Amino acid sequence: METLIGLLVAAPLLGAGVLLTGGRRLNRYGHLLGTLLALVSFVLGLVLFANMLGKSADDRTLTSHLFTWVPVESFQAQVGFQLDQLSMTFVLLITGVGSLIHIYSIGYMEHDENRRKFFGFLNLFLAAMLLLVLADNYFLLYAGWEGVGLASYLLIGFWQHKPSAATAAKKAFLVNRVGDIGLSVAIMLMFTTFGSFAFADVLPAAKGADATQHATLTGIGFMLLLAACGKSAQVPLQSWLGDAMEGPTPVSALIHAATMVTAGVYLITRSGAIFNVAPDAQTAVVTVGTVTLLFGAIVGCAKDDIKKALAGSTMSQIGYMIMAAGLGPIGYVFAIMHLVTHGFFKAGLFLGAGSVMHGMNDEVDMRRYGGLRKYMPITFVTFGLGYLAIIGFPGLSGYFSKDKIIEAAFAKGGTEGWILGGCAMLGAAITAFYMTRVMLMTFFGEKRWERDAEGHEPHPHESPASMTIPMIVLAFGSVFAGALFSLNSRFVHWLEPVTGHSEGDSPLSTGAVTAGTLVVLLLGVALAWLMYGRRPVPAVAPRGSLLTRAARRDLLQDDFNHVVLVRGGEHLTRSLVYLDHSLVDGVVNGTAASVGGLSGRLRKLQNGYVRSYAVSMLGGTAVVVAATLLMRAV
Amino acid sequence: MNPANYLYLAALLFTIGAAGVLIRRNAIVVFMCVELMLNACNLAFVTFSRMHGNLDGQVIAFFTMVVAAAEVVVGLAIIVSIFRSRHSASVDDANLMKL
Amino acid sequence: MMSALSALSPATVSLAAETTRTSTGEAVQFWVLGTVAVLGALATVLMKKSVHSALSLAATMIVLAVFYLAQGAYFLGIVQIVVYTGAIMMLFLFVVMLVGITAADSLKETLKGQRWMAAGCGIGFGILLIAGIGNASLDTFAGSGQANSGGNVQGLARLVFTTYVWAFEITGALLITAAVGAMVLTHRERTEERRTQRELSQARVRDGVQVTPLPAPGTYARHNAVDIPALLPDGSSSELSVNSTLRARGQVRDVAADAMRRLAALDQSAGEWLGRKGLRDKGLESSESSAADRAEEGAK
Amino acid sequence: MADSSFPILTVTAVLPAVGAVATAAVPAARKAAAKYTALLFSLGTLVLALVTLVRFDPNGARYQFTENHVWVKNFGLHYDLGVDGIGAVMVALTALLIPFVMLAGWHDADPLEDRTGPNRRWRPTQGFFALILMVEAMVVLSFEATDVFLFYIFFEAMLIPMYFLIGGFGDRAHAAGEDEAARQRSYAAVKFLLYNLAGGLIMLAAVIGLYAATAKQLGTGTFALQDILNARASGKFDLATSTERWLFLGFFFAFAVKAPLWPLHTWLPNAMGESTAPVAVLITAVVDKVGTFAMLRFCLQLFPDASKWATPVILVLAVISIIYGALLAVGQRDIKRLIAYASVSHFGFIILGIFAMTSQGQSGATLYMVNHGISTAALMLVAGFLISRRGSRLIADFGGVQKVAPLLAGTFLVGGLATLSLPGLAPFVSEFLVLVGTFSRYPALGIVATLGIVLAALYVLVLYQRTMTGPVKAGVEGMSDLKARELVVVAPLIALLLFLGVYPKPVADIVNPSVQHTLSDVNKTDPKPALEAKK
Repeated sequence: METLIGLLVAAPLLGAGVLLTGGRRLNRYGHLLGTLLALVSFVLGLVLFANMLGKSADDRTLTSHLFTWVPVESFQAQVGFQLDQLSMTFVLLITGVGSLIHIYSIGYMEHDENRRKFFGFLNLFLAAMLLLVLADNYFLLYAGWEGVGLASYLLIGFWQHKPSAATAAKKAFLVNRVGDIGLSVAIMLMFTTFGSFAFADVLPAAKGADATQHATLTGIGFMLLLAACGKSAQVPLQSWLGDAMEGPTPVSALIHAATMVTAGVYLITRSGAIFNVAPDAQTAVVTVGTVTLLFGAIVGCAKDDIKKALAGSTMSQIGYMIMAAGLGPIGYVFAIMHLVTHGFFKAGLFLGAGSVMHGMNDEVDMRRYGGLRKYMPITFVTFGLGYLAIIGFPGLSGYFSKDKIIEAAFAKGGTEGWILGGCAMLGAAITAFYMTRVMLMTFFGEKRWERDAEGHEPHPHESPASMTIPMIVLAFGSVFAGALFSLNSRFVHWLEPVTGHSEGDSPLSTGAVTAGTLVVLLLGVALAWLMYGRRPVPAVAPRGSLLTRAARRDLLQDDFNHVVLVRGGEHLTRSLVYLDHSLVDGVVNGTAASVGGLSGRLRKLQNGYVRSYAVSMLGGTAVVVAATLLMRAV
Repeated sequence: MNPANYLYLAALLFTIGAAGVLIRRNAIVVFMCVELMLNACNLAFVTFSRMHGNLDGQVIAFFTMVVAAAEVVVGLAIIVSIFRSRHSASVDDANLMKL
Repeated sequence: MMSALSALSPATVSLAAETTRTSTGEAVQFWVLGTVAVLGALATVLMKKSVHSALSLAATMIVLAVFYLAQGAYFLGIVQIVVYTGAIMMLFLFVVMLVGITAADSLKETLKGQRWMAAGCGIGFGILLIAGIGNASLDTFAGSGQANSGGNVQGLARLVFTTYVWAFEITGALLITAAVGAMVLTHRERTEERRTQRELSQARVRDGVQVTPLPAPGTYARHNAVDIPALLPDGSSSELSVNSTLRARGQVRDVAADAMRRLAALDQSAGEWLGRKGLRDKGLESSESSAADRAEEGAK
Repeated sequence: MADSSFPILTVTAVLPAVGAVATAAVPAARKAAAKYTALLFSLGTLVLALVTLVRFDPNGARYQFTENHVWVKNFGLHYDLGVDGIGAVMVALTALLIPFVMLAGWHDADPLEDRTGPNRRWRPTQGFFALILMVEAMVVLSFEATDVFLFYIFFEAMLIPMYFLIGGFGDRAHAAGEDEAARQRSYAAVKFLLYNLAGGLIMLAAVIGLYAATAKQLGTGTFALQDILNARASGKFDLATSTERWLFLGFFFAFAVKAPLWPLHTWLPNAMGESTAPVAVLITAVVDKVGTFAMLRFCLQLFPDASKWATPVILVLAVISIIYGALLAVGQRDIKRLIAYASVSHFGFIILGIFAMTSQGQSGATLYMVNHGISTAALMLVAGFLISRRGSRLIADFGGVQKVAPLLAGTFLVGGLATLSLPGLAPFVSEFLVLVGTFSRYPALGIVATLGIVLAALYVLVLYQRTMTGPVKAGVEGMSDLKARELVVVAPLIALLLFLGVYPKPVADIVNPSVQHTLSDVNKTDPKPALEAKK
């Protein structure tokens, strides 16, 4: 069984290798190979899952050690895998959704001459993501962490001829790098504190750490949080996610909705043992999560670009997860649960959006949509189900997972609990608002599309089966997953051995929370309907309130980055280049120049007149004679 | 009289000769000054030989003369050929070493 | 000079041998001739014309020769006179002639500060030398008596052909080389074919300045010296007939005017003798008439 | 195997020298023959170096394959060769890179026209390859020399062929026109020479000083590293503190110039910018390594106390180099100069690792030397192909290359990713080791240095974005993709980067024992983890 874990990673890695080095001769069936290998690893995942279910809850953890990566004295980095329930969950999510999106891409990327490369990148991503969740130590996890970053860079910038895409890719990678500093520093701290960075050593040690270590652990916690912020697009490192939508839609669905962006949640959950003993770090996590959840939601309300709106929503949903993870043992499970359900419905929504764009000549402006439900019914239905799921319509998966998080937030207790809960509920309301807005602007109302730049009328049509089937599957997921998980809290028991779980004492009863959530939800929907459903949507965006305009610009966060970091950086580098030339180099050249000048003066003595040479000869002789006389005198 | 006076005389002549070499521009005169210096040396040699009462000093002076003769022959030849090419006997005009 | 001769006599030599001081005669001689030598040296340096420098150098050398003799270096003394003053200085004079006797170079210094530095170095050097001699321990004074006991020349010969024979041979080689070198340096190869008379005449005709041969000097004149230009039929003198060198040096003795005067005088006396008045004045006016008269006279 | 009678080290070093002579002797008309001769000799050297590496016994004596001959008895001058793990690896790296350099520069030195008449013997091609081989010989010898003066000789001698390589062979097409190009070339060459000579002379003074010190204390002066170390071990030889410090500074200055450490780095951008890409690789990947290597071998071993005394300053300078180099790389408009400044930053990491004086740091630094050699070679050579195609070094002249030459762009990206030390590629391992090693003793410096990885990502990605992505710029449309020869150059390097990135253990195992020796020389031990320290 252990060897299967290795294969799990190896299969897509092999695919990536073959597809990227294979050359054009693979163009014809490259995409099939990629999809096949994704499915292979999914099947392997299922096999392992079955095997795992066969065992008792306590010894479900599989480990397999492959080889020693970096052996330097006490620094022994191993390449080893650890498959426990948490990893298992992710493996299934990644390979499952991943396979679906591979299938979807076959249709979506049909007309792209680089389709083979695209599938190569997708496989690369799968491999890296699996490495991330299967690693048995932080160092290897770091490798996967950077690997997914690379894959996302390559995929966002897949259409490199578009400058916007290239820029977005670069931005994503850079912002992630900032996060990576956190992870690497965290690893160094672990190494210097525990002398190791393997889960097996660090986490128990963290549990057993005494007060003197807590400062260090808090430090590690903050660093891990920084890493999570980078990868999961949490404030203040969220700015890349919106631009990342430049990538092909399947990428947005897989990487920037379902899997990669949730790596931060995985990291925090995995490091729960550390956070549990570092309350300050936890508070920070919760704060970040809460802020992001509102931030993303607000941004999502203002975007007219359907993908960007969804991106905002992703941001805020992950905010939920991070917040839950920050709540400690009462939240981990629900964070992961929401992560999984979100994986389903958000992927579904993105695929739906992709399908819409596919039918609308890649038009992304929702103000150019409208009334599409007649033209693409399947998309409409699946998208609609996803919509209901995400706003937490009772009975659908979002309802279960999100409500649990809100409950947990209240269960934090004290004013803290109230604030968090309140924010969470507010977030739910806003979610309802902007998702309804997307829904209405896209599928309802009268058609607002017109001939595009090339001047041909878009003919909205339903997408091919290869695209619709995955959407349908995901729709199923987003409808039933929640119920499936929370039926006699199966999911909780499933994850408990890894993350631990404790029921907080909620000031509100479950019923109350649910009711409240439903109320705010209805409010949100109603408001959206008043604004976009009842009266026609203007084809060009109205100027809108100050908040709206700010939200359109990601609440000015980008502008801040641009002014402070980009501009400042440019000035810094330019002045440094100047200094390097004038100062550092100038000093050296100055010395050279002065020496040259001096010798130039001395050269004047060489006037070529034999008599003046004779004078110096005589002078020299005189000096010598004088010297000898003095010597004898002494 | 102390025979050392001869030496003083030699030193004086030598110095005058040296000064002449430095001051005069006419190559021939410069040459003469060189000869003067040589002679001064010879005088010193002879005086020393007398002081020490052996002839070695005189032998050296003799060799000096011979060498001086050779040197004069070649030197004057050079001057003549330079004069032919440059129509001047001034040492300052032979300044090909000048940068 | 007398004292110098006396210095030659073995008696004084032997006398000089025991004392560390020289005879008074030698002292006098030293002071007198020493002054001459120094003056000669200074003159060598300071004379404008190189001929004068050469001559004054010669003087100094002779004085040195005398000093050699006075110090018992008879051979050297003679050689000094024969070789140096006789041969080398003559060589100098020849070269001076070759280069141009009149080429007097100005003593004005052209190199900035050269003169001062020269003076400084020279004087400093001299002072150093003299100081050196001054505090050298020169108390030994053997005198040349012992050395010259077997005869100065023999003594030298013995040394030259025994101890210094190697140096002697080398010097010989040096001399040969020097002689050859001098020859090579001064010998000038004829680079272009010598021009034949034909070519010369053709050249003359081509640039047509003076087709005929140049007139010989002294023609139509009462003299036949080379420095007297020929007289043209009109009595004026022809520059061409005199060597260009003489012309360059302005050493042409022009007799044209003198000749005229004499002719006039001749005419007058002849007129008086013939008693012709009217003609006389005119005769003095124009040279033609006088020439005509002379023709008549010749006819007579 | 230390007693193996066959003088493999000498042969490894002499072979390329012989090759240089042979290549130079090839008649002017037979350019191809010259190239193949040179390539053949370099490959032979590679084989020997690999044999050395394989037969090196990590757990054996510290220096192996040693050859000891007295050279000049009166001056205690020895012809001592020997390699420890680090030396063996460095020799292997050098021998490995040279063939690639040659292949990459295959046509760089071809004369534009075959001259006839008086200068028909003009043979730039022969010269180019002969000089490269000469450099190889010198570098290998200075990696092998265990006699201080012997090392010094080759350390300086390698400047001469380098000087001619930089000044004599520039890019075919130059934005500023032929004459200006020549002017800048000679400027760069002279600058390179002067900087390194200055360093070298100061070192010479220190070398002589060391000799004098040994002569004073041991009676007979010696340059032999082993003698000195033994003498110090037996307590017979002990430098006065101030003397040791001065000597250390003398040595370190030379090495700091060679492995450019801020603020002595300014010769590198000129040299790398003006010379052809292969020569630039030669400079940064091979020649400069001698400097960092010598810090490990000579500074730390000969002057342990002084090294520890100077450590704080050096570490700060190193960190400055890292950040400063990266920032300047971001600000460059010229591809080659950008890579040069990136190298400055990387050398900062290497020096940081060396002077952190932890086994992670020093093993990391050694691995870094190897990996940086390979990664920079890959990046620079591909950049060279790019430049030769476009005839310009300015980033602004490129754009959208990936559209017309995807393979070129791909390899360039891989090289770039290696440069920004992406996990899975070799430099990541070494960089992380250096960082950990530094962090475990100087946390603050470690964190500041970590900022370097963001800046690295910045300059690499900006470079890639501006040159490769976006719409196809004018002048780029006709660009051809990598040719077979160029692929042969790049592919193995990339393969190597991947291999060493995933499985650096073989190299690490060879290096580690030597690093332990060095650490014991400076008697430092790794700091214990906080938890264990308490227990």
